[in-house]
Formats: sequence, structure tokens, C-alpha cells
Amino acid sequence: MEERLHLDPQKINRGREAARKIAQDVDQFIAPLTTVAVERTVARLFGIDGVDDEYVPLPNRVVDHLLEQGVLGRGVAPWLIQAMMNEGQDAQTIAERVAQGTLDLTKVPTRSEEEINRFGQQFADQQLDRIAQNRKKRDEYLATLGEGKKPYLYVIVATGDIYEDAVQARSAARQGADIIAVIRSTGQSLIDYVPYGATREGFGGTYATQENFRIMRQALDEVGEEVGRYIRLCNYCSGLCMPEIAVMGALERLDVMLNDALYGILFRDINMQRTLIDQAFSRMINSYAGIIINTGEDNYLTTADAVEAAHTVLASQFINEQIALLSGLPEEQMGLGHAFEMSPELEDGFLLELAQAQMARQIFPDAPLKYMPPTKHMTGNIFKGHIQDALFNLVSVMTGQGIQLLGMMTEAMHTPHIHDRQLAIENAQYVFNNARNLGEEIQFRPGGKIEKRAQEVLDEAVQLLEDVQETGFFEAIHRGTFADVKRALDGGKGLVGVIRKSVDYYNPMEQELRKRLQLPSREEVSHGYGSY
Amino acid sequence: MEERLHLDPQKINRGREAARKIAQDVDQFIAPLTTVAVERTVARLFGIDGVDDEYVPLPNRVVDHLLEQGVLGRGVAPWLIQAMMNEGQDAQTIAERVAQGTLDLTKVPTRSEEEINRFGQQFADQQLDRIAQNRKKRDEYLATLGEGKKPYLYVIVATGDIYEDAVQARSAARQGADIIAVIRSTGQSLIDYVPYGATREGFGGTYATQENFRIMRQALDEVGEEVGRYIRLCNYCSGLCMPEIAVMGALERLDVMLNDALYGILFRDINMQRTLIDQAFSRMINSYAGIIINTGEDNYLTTADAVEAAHTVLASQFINEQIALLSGLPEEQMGLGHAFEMSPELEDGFLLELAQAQMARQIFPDAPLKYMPPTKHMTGNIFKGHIQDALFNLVSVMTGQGIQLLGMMTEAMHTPHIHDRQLAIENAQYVFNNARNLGEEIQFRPGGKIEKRAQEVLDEAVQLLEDVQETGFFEAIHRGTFADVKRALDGGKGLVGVIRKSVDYYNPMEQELRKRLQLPSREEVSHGYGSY
Amino acid sequence: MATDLTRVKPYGDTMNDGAMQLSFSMPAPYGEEAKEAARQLVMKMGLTEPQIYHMKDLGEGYTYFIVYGKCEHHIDYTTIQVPKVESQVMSFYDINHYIEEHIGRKVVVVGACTGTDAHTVGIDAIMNMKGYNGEYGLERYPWVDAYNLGSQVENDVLLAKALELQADVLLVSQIVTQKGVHITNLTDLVELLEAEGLRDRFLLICGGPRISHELALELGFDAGFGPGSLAPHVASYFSQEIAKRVEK
Amino acid sequence: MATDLTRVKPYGDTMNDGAMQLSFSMPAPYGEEAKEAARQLVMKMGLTEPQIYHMKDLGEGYTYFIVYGKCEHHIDYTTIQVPKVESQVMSFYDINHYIEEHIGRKVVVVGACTGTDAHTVGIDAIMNMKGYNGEYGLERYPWVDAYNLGSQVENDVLLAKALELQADVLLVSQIVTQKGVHITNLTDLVELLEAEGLRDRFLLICGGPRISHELALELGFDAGFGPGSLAPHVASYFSQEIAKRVEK
Ligand code: B12
Ligand code: B12
Ligand SMILES: Cc1ncc(COP(=O)(O)O)c(C=O)c1O
Ligand SMILES: Cc1ncc(COP(=O)(O)O)c(C=O)c1O
Repeated sequence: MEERLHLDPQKINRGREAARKIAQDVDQFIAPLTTVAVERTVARLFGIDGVDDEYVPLPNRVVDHLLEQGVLGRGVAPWLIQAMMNEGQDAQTIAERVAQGTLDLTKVPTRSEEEINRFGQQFADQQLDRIAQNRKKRDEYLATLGEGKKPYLYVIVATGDIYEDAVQARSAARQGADIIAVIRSTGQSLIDYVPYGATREGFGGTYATQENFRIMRQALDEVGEEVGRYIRLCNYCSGLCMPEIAVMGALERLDVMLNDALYGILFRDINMQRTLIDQAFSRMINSYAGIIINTGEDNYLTTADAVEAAHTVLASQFINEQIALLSGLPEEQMGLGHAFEMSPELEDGFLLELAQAQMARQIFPDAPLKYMPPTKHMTGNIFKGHIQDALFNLVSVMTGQGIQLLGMMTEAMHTPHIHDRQLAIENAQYVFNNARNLGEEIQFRPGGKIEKRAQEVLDEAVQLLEDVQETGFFEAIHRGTFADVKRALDGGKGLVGVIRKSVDYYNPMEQELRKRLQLPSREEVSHGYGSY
Repeated sequence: MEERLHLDPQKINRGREAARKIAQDVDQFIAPLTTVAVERTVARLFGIDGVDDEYVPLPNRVVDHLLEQGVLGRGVAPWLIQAMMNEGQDAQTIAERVAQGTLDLTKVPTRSEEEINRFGQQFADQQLDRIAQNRKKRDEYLATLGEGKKPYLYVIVATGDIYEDAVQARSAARQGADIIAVIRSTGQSLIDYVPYGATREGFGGTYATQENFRIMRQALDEVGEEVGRYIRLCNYCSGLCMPEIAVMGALERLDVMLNDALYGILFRDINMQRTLIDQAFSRMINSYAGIIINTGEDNYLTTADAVEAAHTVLASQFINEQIALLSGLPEEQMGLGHAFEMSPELEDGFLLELAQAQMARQIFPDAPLKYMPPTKHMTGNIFKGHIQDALFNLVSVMTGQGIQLLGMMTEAMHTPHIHDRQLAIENAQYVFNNARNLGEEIQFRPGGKIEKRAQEVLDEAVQLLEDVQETGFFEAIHRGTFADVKRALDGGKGLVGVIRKSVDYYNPMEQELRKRLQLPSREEVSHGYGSY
Repeated sequence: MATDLTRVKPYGDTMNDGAMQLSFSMPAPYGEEAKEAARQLVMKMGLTEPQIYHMKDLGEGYTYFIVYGKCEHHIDYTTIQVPKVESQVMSFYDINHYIEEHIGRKVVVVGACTGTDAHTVGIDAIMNMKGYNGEYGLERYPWVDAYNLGSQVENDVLLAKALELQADVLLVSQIVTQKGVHITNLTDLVELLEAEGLRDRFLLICGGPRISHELALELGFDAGFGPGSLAPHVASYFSQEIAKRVEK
Repeated sequence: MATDLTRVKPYGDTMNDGAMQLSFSMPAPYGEEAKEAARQLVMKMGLTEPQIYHMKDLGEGYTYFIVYGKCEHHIDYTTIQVPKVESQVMSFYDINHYIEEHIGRKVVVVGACTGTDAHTVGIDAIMNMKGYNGEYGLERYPWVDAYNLGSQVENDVLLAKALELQADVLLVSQIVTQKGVHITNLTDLVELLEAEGLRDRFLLICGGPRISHELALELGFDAGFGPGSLAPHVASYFSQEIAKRVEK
């Protein structure tokens, strides 16, 4: 990628270096901690699924069972393994018995560390191989069916009813969509379990459940074969169940996952410790499953001003990149978020948007940047909205974004109707095709407004990152650095689910993931940071 | 204006030179000819107005009266002057008596050439002063009220009912329109007289009458004062009554006039001799009245393909420029036409449109180019249409066009409804403001697709002009050079209205106009071309 | 999602939600009362839960609205009958072959854009040699004699020319439709033909963006062709129709 | 063009032309029959001369339409009555002065975005110090004690907090409206208050993009504020209303 804006590489390095240190601090902070969600994820990887009579998922029953008895610090795995070995039953049966109250895991005779590890290792291998298998399947599809041109056309479905969603998704794929995201119901990210089965009732979205993933995956595979294009499926692993949903997505061959602790902290008031721990594990899973993550920097501009807060987006992208690297996520899977959210009333606003998009493109050359459409300044005037979206599409094709979240003219009204999506796709197709090579054919005036703006934003971002490095990430969030929202270290939802690991903590899934992702083991990492 | 595309100045000169010769040939051809419309225009300038019992305008009655008696070759002026002098009555009374059949102009005692000229001169002075007065009034308005930024927002009203038009026009002015054009009823350009009075019934437009001009002028002056912006009024002097409508416009302070013989020839099948003669006189009037003319090259692309025929637009602009100069029209009043008419399905079509618009801008740096929106490729899909219009607006602001004929999302359906116009204005305002200085901030890649395309179009246009110079303009039209339409020298409507001037032809209005416009007199011109 | 085709309603994202978008202006001054008037109006149309999502003051006492609501009406899709041109669409080659075989002489076609309408692109698309959208026009058909009179042709001129050329088929194009001027022009032609006792002398076909076969029949034409029509559609129709008449 | 305000109809370019634009989808497979179904549907709505200007195959048996037609219905504009918040809108300065004078103590206001709704921008616009659109929020008012509980607040939590703070006014924001979830949330709150016999204890105000004063009254609130509302609108209302109650 030719450097179209002159940006000082020294500055970029400084920003990246500060972000690296911030990420390390966070990692060091979370290293000795685990969460109920992480442990439920491990339980799921052991094959536990389904719900009890009260619709409580069995992974929750098992983990809560250990939590209540104060023994979760060891991790769910050793307890499960002991029970499986002793009872000669699979994890699912064990979990059912726990739920029925007919088995107490802490009462099962103990096994040696070695035995446990051998068993755990075997299970981890088996389950991760399944995920690898899915990844291979995706690669095969991509090789045989092919895929749409970049920027990918990404649309959401959000009827609340998974079967209705499937119809809408297939229709969208036929129109030209490359990625279908199933938006979640408003409440889901705050519930500390993952609902079960096919669901037909949600608000502003549809519950993320493994069965829903399966239904949608099948619908998209079918239509993808018909239209001769692999259609990617996207869902959300933010909120209180980050890693669990990541693993469900890995098992059901999702392709893209919204996955960002910062979003949860700022916009859903989730406790920062909880969600950063969850995020680290979820990103390993996403990384291994070949899933592209989308980060949520775009959201900052819905509460803060897009012109003034532009540098916070860039700073956060730097941090998200470095945090992701610590989970082994390659640049190619980092759909770092940003957005076209300046007021349409702004003189030369288009120039500033161009500057921002091009700058991000140059600073993260290998990342499939996720570019979000105007939302905040969309109004009930659908006609004006449609042209705001057209200019957004134009910036994207001019600057080579990776994933184009299509703007809907009805953004201010409702989650998309079936034809809103069709019109949005048509909008993007028209603009992308009609201006396909515009980016290559124009140059930004050296020293002009566009270049200067990008330089300023970069300067401010570097400044901010160095400040955050100084004060610490948690404190920075506390001070309202991002999105004008302030959150405390011990505030927000889900803190009770954070548990200090005991010395005998064992998580075979993480160990094996780290190995396969060629990451240093937790012990090595902690060591690297110094002892505590 | 910085030269943003590298275009060979030699080539541009060659094109201009060929066009100059073409224009001279045309001028030489028409010099010995006049038309009923030219003479009716003179009659109107003598103050003749109104209709007879059968609604035939008195200027027609007077001119036909002379035509029938085979004496129109002398021009209407000498006959009128003689009658006025002998009867001691004003031209209007004379005309009324002619219409009643109580006066035969050819029976009036003759006067000496000197007497006639003195009387004619006096009248010409008086009437042209009135026009100069209007021009001054406009300048005053512009000085006190100011005007909109360029590109001017130009919209049409076309209800068929002048009073309804006035409401729609005032509404548009309040939304931000700078120029209001009242489109004419489908039939008008083919009728060989100008309807009279306020009219309330037209198809696809409203009749151009002097009273209608007055009604609309007043409406726009009123609303212009309210909104603090001078609102320009536009009408059409193409068709069989070109110079008559020009003079009506000059008298009622219109500001812009569609005025192009080629449009009439190609699209209304009007005889080429007739309309070129009419055009020469009408452009003198427009020139003197400070009226910006709009030419009709954009129309070519409605029948011919916009990519393939791009050079015919440029060639015709060159010719129209040179013909206009012969009527004393300064560049600043030449709203040369072109259009955004390529298929939206074209890959990189946006780049070609940019090339065309920027090229025209550089070749005619002082002309307030009239840029026409997509029409041919507009469909019943209003949402897509609205974004086609947005890209059109973007090209315009990037290349500094003069007059932006706003595209309507309902182009494929009906002449604009009141809100179609509002949405179109909003579209242009948004794009113009949001990308105000984009043109200055980007550069076209030297030797890139955009520059190459402009160079190719220029090459082809120069080639075409040199060919036309060779074969002659009339023959070129006969061969279908423009708009894929073929027309014969003696074909089409209105040829019967062409009259060879006799040696004693006298037209005080033209004489005085030429003087005031610092043009050589007809005799000098003819002399310059060689004798015949 | 299982559709009951006997009760089809508009659809946004939930079966039978009735979702519908409207926009319109009213001669009512901008304000809460205008908004309420718009709401009441669309309720009269059978929209429930109307939402006025956008209002704009147009000045001069007019207001523009963008409205969403839920349409209560439904349609029995299973009983819908649409009159269609009932001929088999053939290819350029087949049509000529068909004429040769079933009619045995060239078919004479005269076309024009009538009245003051100057839009020739549509009729040219059907008739011109070079054709349109990859399909040759009638002038290219060896078994058709095609005469395109161009635009702004008065009905009586068209008729005179048709008689002179011994036309089998008249093709009439109407593009301008404001205030129903196309209806007037087309009706006038039928009346002229009937007055002269010549209605059955010609196969009478009209076309244009606002023409449907149904409308054409209503106006007394034999067939009508709307947007997207191409020469083969028209030629297939008239060759089969003439063959039918010849063979009778 | 003289408007008869007792019979107001949609307007395009000729008085009473009824011009109206619609768009919608139907679960009917793309084709002539779907088009006819759309035509018949809008005719049922009282549109004459419907024109289906655009159709698009959405696949899966669905079709999208863009339609124009002439609306037959009309409205008597002169009889329209719209319930409006009946208070005089005052400025920041005047409101504080008014409270000081007529109430004589600080007004306690507790606000929240309730249920699972996480959209704080609206309630923040009304309450936050820095305000919105050039108007300070309630936190800046010296004569108001404003507590913003943020988003995702359950109704019982809101009530508990209101009692604890001895609130005069509750401000409830609802942005997500899908499947009527805002109606459910707002109704629940009123029912909760009534069950506890506390309905008259507070001035109950809601707001959001789909809230109107009329809807608020229907749901049992004292007032409702829609899009574009600012702190002075709300504060003018509650200060005058409390003063009225105090003075009684
Ligand atoms: C091109 C064009 C022009 C060109 C015409 C050039 C020419 N020689 O044809 C020019 C610039 C001259 C022009 C002028 C005017 N135009 Co004009 N024009 C258009 C435009 C942009 C495209 C029309 C077109 O070429 N379509 C492409 C052809 C291929 O499609 P089609 O005509 O529908 O034809 C197809 C079918 O309908 C069918 N068909 C058509 N005829 C027939 C006949 C038969 C027998 C059959 C079988 C089939 C058939 O087959 C064709 C091929 O598929 C339309 C807007 C639009 N986007 O539609 C306005 C439009 C038609 N014009 C309009 C108007 C008002 C005018 C003017 C009157 C404006 C004015 N007052 O100055 C003038 C005057 C013209 C006149 N007297 O008629 C209006 C009509 C409004 C209405 N519904 O009444 C339109 C809709 C624009 C608008 N929104 O205002 N116009
Ligand atoms: C910003 C935003 C977000 C931000 C919210 C950040 C935050 N902290 O507030 C983020 C990114 C987090 C977000 C997330 C979601 N959002 Co959201 N979001 C928006 C957006 C773009 C703008 C809303 C906004 O801030 N408006 C500006 C404010 C100032 O206006 P306002 O809220 O109307 O408030 C004014 C008045 O209404 C009034 N007012 C409001 N409240 C009150 C209260 C009182 C007492 C008073 C007096 C006045 C008052 O005064 C205010 C100032 O004038 C809208 C789309 C749009 N353009 O409207 C979608 C939108 C509201 N979101 C939507 C959805 C579905 C969601 C999600 C559920 C999607 C998902 N499944 O992931 C999530 C989850 C959020 C949740 N659980 O609620 C939908 C709601 C659909 C519907 N009608 O039900 C919308 C319409 C987008 C869409 N088309 O899908 N969103
Ligand atoms: C990173 C991220 N996660 C999640 C979401 C969706 O919200 P929720 O987690 O509340 O379903 C968003 C919304 O845009 C997001 O950006
Ligand atoms: C130069 C010119 N004259 C006139 C017209 C309008 O047509 P008419 O003269 O038929 O009213 C146009 C239409 O676009 C035009 O470009």
C-alpha cells in the first residue's frame, strides 16, 4: 500500500510502543484471575451443553456449583476430569447429575495432577481439532465458492426471531451481502449465561444461542452455494459471556465476531476486570478459529463528538491491536473499528472523514478495518440518510476499507426491514463500482487540509497513549478518556464473577490454545512481567 | 484556475480556431436572411403587444400582413415607422388597426430613408435603455441582496399553471434555490407565436408568456427580499420564437435563458436556417440584457451514449461559444451545457464524469458552465436516483461548475413535485457544503485514468471540429454528428418563416444593439467575409 | 414466515407486520397541527401506529412528511389475474421465419411518437436498425417493412401515412403523461380510426413507460407494451396476431 | 391554490392532486401478479391511479415496490386539536428564579434510562452539566438537585432511589421501541407506582424519540417529551407544575 498521506513513521512507532506497554500492564493485571465465563467456556469445551428444568444452562450449573463451594479458583477442568474419570461418564452426564443434585464434584475422589493433565490434554486436543476442522471447511468454501470483493458488504438482521432472520439473511445474500450479522436482543449482554435453543422473541435483535448459530450457518451455506459466494456469519461476543459465545461461534463456524471489552465497559457498564479477562480468552479462541474480530471504537463517536474525539478512536485501535496480539490474533483478523460519524452539517466534513479513514488504513495496513456508517446523525429523513450513506461508501472505496457495515436509511427508526437492506446494498454496490479505482487516481495535496488533519489526529493519539501509559489504562477509563464515559475499576456488572486463580489452577484449553497459537504459556508471560 | 488536468493548449487552440471558422461560415450564411420571428421581435420592441379576437398576437398580425404582401424583406420597422409618422399613432394602435383590417401598412405614404432611420434610432434607443434599466435593477439587487454561492442551485417548476408555479418557486427559493426555471408546455416551441396573458393549463410545463414572466418575476423579487438573496428567473428561448422570447425576457428582467438553435434542430425538428438566424438576434438581446444563456449539449447524451459521444458535447460547446461571440455575448454569460449522463452501471464511471467536468472547466474557464443531472439513467427507483444525484453534485463541487441543474429523484416519473425539489436542494446543499473544498485538496494522478480520458475526449473533439470545418456545419448536422440525429438543410419546421432581406432592409434594433455591444455592423461583417 | 397467500400484507421484518413507508406534502402550515393532520390522514388509509418520522417546512403554508405505519389491508394473491399479451416470444430469426411461413409477405409497420411528444428514444429502441439492449430493431427484420415517422406526429398525419404505405401495424409511442395527455392522444387516435371506419384495418399497438397491456385494451388498442419492451416482444405479437387473422 | 383547510389533501403540483409516494415489500414472488397485488393493495388504501414505478426481487418469495398514487382521503384541518404541554417555556435564568420564588426550595429530579435500554445520550442531553445543543442540562441548575442514574435501570431500582432521594420529579427515557418494549417498560412503572400507592407522590415524565405528550398521557404519565427536547422545556414544565401543586 502506497503511503498516500505523509505520516511520520516515528510517531506511529511511538503510539504502538505506548499501546504495547498499556496492553502488557493489562495482561499482567489479569494473569492471576479467571472468571465464571471463562470456566463455563472450558465446561462447554468439555462438551457440556443444554439447560436444566428452569432453563439454566448446564455450564452455569456446574460452574456455580463450584463457585458456591469456593473451589472455582482451581478452575472447572480438574473437578470435571476427576468426576469423568471416576464415574466413567462424559462431561454432559456429569453436568446433568450436578444439576439434579445427585453429584457433588468436590466429593469425588481426587486424582493426581499428572493424570488430570493427561486427560485434559487429550480433551483439549480433540476439541481444538474440531475447531480446526471448521476453519478448514471455511477455507475450502472460500477456495471453491470464492467471496465478494473488498470492502465486504456487511449487513445486520435483527428481527428477534431466528427463522425470520434466516429469511432476511438469505434475501440479503442474494442481493449481494458478504457478511450477515445477527444482532442480539437488547438484554443479552447483561445476562450471565447464554440462552439455549432456537429463539423467536427478542427486542432489537435475536438471542445468540448455539442453535441459532447453527440455523443461520446452514441458511447461509445454502444460499452461498446458490449464489456462488461464501457468505460470512457474524455475531457478538461482547458482554458477560464473551468467551462462551466465542467458543460457540468457533464450533458453529462463525466467521466474524464483535469482540471488545471496551465496548462492554463503556456502553453496557460491565466491570472492566471481568470483561478484560473474558476478552483475553475469547480472543485466543477467535484467533484459533480464524474468526475476524470487530472492535467497537466506532461507538465512541455516538456519545463523543466525531471531530473532537477522533484521536481517541485511533488510540483505542492501537490498544486493541496490542491486546489482541497478546491473544495471538494476527493483524489479518483484526477488524479494528472506526466510523463515519461527523455531523453532515460540517463544512468540509467529508475531507475530515477521508483523512481519518485513510490514516487508519495506512497505520493498520493489514487489518480488515471495520468501517461503521453514520448512525448518530441519521434522522427520520430517509432520503438525506441514503445520501449520507452514499458519501460514507465513497470514502470507504477511496481508502480501501475492509469491512463495510452498510448504513441504512432507516437507522433512526428501526432495525432494518427487508428492503432497507436491499437499498443499502444497492447503494454500496453502485458507489463501489462506479468509483472503484478513484482512490488510486487521486492524490491528497501534500500539506493540504486532509493530510494536516490526519497528522493532527495522529499527534493527539500518540500524546493520549503516552498519557494513558503513564496513568494506567484503568485509571484512564475512570477519567472518561473514551466516549466521554467514566467507569470505575470496581463498578459495573459482573465483578462477582471474577475469581483469583489458586496455585493449582488448571485450564487445559487455554494451555493448548497458547501452544497452538505459539504464545508463551501463562507462566512464561507472568514471568516476563516480573514476579508477584 | 490552476490547471489540474494537463491538457495541451495547442490542441485547445486548434479546436477553438476550427469552431471560429465554423461559426463564421454560419454567420455568413445567415447574414442576408431574416425571419418572421426576428421581425415580430422588432415589432414587440416598437411596443406592440396583445392579441386579436382570435387570440392571435398582434406582432404576428402585423408581420403576417407584410409577409402576405411579399414586402417583409424590407423588415417590419420601415413599414411601422411610416405608419406611425403618418397617422401620428403609436405602434400598438397601428397594429390594432392592421388586425382589424382598417389599415394597410403598404398603402401608407412612404418616407425617406433618413426620416425612417432617425425615427427608428430614437425608438431603438428608448427601448434598449429600458432593457439597460432592467439590467441595472438586477445589479442593484445583487449588490444589496447578494446571491447564493456557486454552483448556483437551479430548479425547475412545471405545473402548467403559472400561479401554482409561483407557489412552488417561492417554496423552492426558501429552501435555497438560486435559479428558478419555468419549463414550457410540450407544444410551445413548435408554435410560431407567443401565447398571451397569464396561463393555467400546460402539459409538462407552463407557457412562456410575458405576463407569466411578470408574475414570476414579482414572486421571486418578493421572496428574494424575504430570504435576503437575489433569485434568478430562467425561461426558454429556443424553438420558433427565439428572439421574441428573448426580448420579453429582457423586458421582464429574466436572468437566464435556455437558448440554443442546435437543440431546436436536433430535438424539436426545427429548420436549421430558421433557428440559426433567430438565434443570432436573440443572443444579441440576451447579451445586452445581461442574461446568461444556457446551451443544450447535455441533451445529446439523452439519445447518444455519454461515454462514446462525450467529444461531441465538447465540440458543440466550442461552436456555441464562437457563435455566441459573434452576437457579442461575453464568456461570463455563456452557460455552456454538459451533463452527468453515463450509465450508473459503469465501472469507474465516476472517474469519467470527473474527467469530463474538469476538462470543460479548464477549457472554458470564465463560462458559468451549466451542468445537467442524470436523467436518462434515472429509473423508478427513487432511492437509487437520489444517490446518483448525490454523486453528480459531488462532481460539480469538485470541479467548480457554475450552474447546477438539480437532479430530481422522480426524474423518471413526473416534473417535480414540491417536495422533490426540496429534497434535491437538500441533497446539493449537503454535498456542496460537506465537500466544499475537496476539489482543491485532491489532485488527479498525472498520466492516470482521469487525465487520459480528458485528453482523449479533447483529441476527438478537435478532430471532429476540423472535420466539420471541412464538410461544413449544415452538412455535419445532416450526417448525424450530434446526438445521433440527422436533419436536412431544408427540412423541419419553420422554413417558411425565413425571408431574404431586400437591399433596403432596415432593423434599427439590431443596428443599435450591435453598436452598444461594440459589434461590427452587419455590413462590415459581411464585408469581412468577402462579397456576395 | 409461512406466507398465507390468500391474505398477503406488507412486510418489514415480521410476517404480517404491515410495514409501509409513505411520503407526501400537504397544504397545511408546518407545526403540530399539520403533523396530526398527516397522522389522521394515513389512519384513514388504514395505517395503524403511524409515526411521522420527518417533517419539513416547505414555506408558503406547505409541509412535507415522511411517515411509517402498519397497513391493515391485505390481498388475496391467489385470485389475481393479470391480462398479458398472449403470444409466444420468439427470436429475431424465428420471427422472420414465422412471417415467411405463416403470412408469406412482408409485414408493414408504421411507427410514431404522436401529439407534441418529442421523445423518440422509446420508439427508436423498438424500430431503429441498431436496436436496443442487444436486440435489433424492426428495421433490421428482413420480413418487416418498418417506417419510423419520428416524433411530434399528429394522429391524422399518422393515419394518412399508414394508408399510403398500406400498413398492417401501427406503433404509437407516448412518453409524456402529464395531466393524462397520453390518454387523450391515444383515445383521439382510436376515435379517428373509428370515425373513418378503419379501426379493423390495422393492428393498433401502443407503448411507453406508463403503458400497460391492460390500459391499452381499455383504450381500444389491440396491445400495449411497457418499460423494458424490445422489438422481439412486439414483433412476436404482431406476426402471430396477423397470422391468426390471415389464417381465419 | 387557495387551500380549503376543511378538506386538506396531499399535494404534488396541483391543488388536491393527492400525490403520494409509498414503498413496501410483500411476501409475494416477484412478477406481474405481485405487481397487481401491490396495485390492488394501495387501491384499498384509497389511492387512485396507482403506478408501480419500481419493483425489486428480494428473493425468498418477497418483492419490494415503490409506488405513487393519488390519495382520495382528506382531513378537516380546522378541527384538529393536539394535546400540548401547557407551560410557558422559560430560560435557564428565569426557571431558577421561578423555582426560588414559587417553590422556595430545590426541586429534586431523578432520571434514568430504564429496562435493558442502554441509550443514555437522550437523558444525558437533558440532565448532564454540559447539556445539549447550547442549553445547559439540569445538573447545572442551581435550584435543581439532579440525579442521573444512567442506563439499564430497572423500575424498582429507580423507585427505591427516588424515595431515598425524596424526589419530586422522575425522568424516564426510552429509546428502544422494537416490539413495543418502551410501552411495556413505561406501563410497568406506572403500575408499580400505583400498586405502592405512590403515583401522586412524583411528577412522572417520560421522553424519547418515539414519545409524544399524547402517548405519555395515555400511559398514565404527567407529560411526555419527544425528539429535540431540551432541559428548559422539561424544567419549565415541572417547575410550573410543582408550583401549581404547592400553591393549591
Ligand atoms: C431523453 C428525455 C428527453 C429528451 C428526448 C430526446 C429524444 N429524442 O427522445 C429531451 C431532452 C429532448 C427531452 C425533452 C423534454 N422532456 Co423529456 N425525458 C427524457 C428522459 C430523460 C428519458 C426518456 C427516455 O429516453 N427513456 C429511455 C427509453 C428507451 O425508454 P421508454 O421511452 O420508456 O421506451 C421503452 C418502453 O416504454 C417501450 N416503448 C416506448 N414507446 C413505445 C412504443 C411502442 C409501440 C412499443 C411497442 C414500445 C414502446 O419500449 C422502449 C424500450 O424498452 C425522461 C426521464 C426518464 N428517465 O425516463 C424525460 C421525461 C420523459 N421528459 C419529460 C418532459 C416533461 C420533457 C419536456 C416536455 C420538458 C420541457 N418542458 O422542456 C421536454 C420536451 C419534449 C417533448 N415535447 O416531448 C418528463 C415527462 C413527464 C411526464 N410523465 O409527463 C420526463 C419523465 C422527465 C421529468 N421527470 O420531467 N426529454
Ligand atoms: C447512539 C446509539 C447507540 C449507542 C448508545 C450510546 C449511549 N450511551 O447512549 C450504542 C452504540 C451503545 C447503541 C447500542 C444499541 N442500539 Co442504538 N442507537 C444509537 C443511535 C445511533 C442514536 C441515539 C441517540 O443518541 N440519539 C441522540 C439523542 C440526543 O436523541 P434522543 O435519544 O432521541 O433524545 C432526545 C429526545 O428523544 C428527548 N429525550 C430522550 N429521552 C428523554 C427523557 C426525558 C425524561 C425527556 C424529557 C426527554 C428525553 O430529549 C433528547 C434530546 O433532545 C440510534 C439511531 C438514531 N440515529 O437515532 C440507535 C438506535 C436507537 N439503537 C438501536 C438498537 C437496536 C441498539 C442495540 C439494541 C443494537 C444491538 N442489538 O446491538 C444496541 C444495544 C443498546 C441497548 N441495550 O439499548 C435502534 C433502536 C430500534 C428501535 N426503534 O427499537 C436504533 C434506532 C438504531 C436502529 N435503527 O437499529 N446505540
Ligand atoms: C464491540 C461491540 N460489541 C457488542 C455490540 C453489540 O451490543 P451488545 O453486546 O449489547 O449486544 C456492539 C455494538 O455495536 C459492539 O460494537
Ligand atoms: C437549449 C434548450 N432549449 C429548450 C429546451 C426545452 O424545450 P422546449 O424548447 O421544447 O420548451 C431545452 C431542454 O432541455 C434546452 O436544452
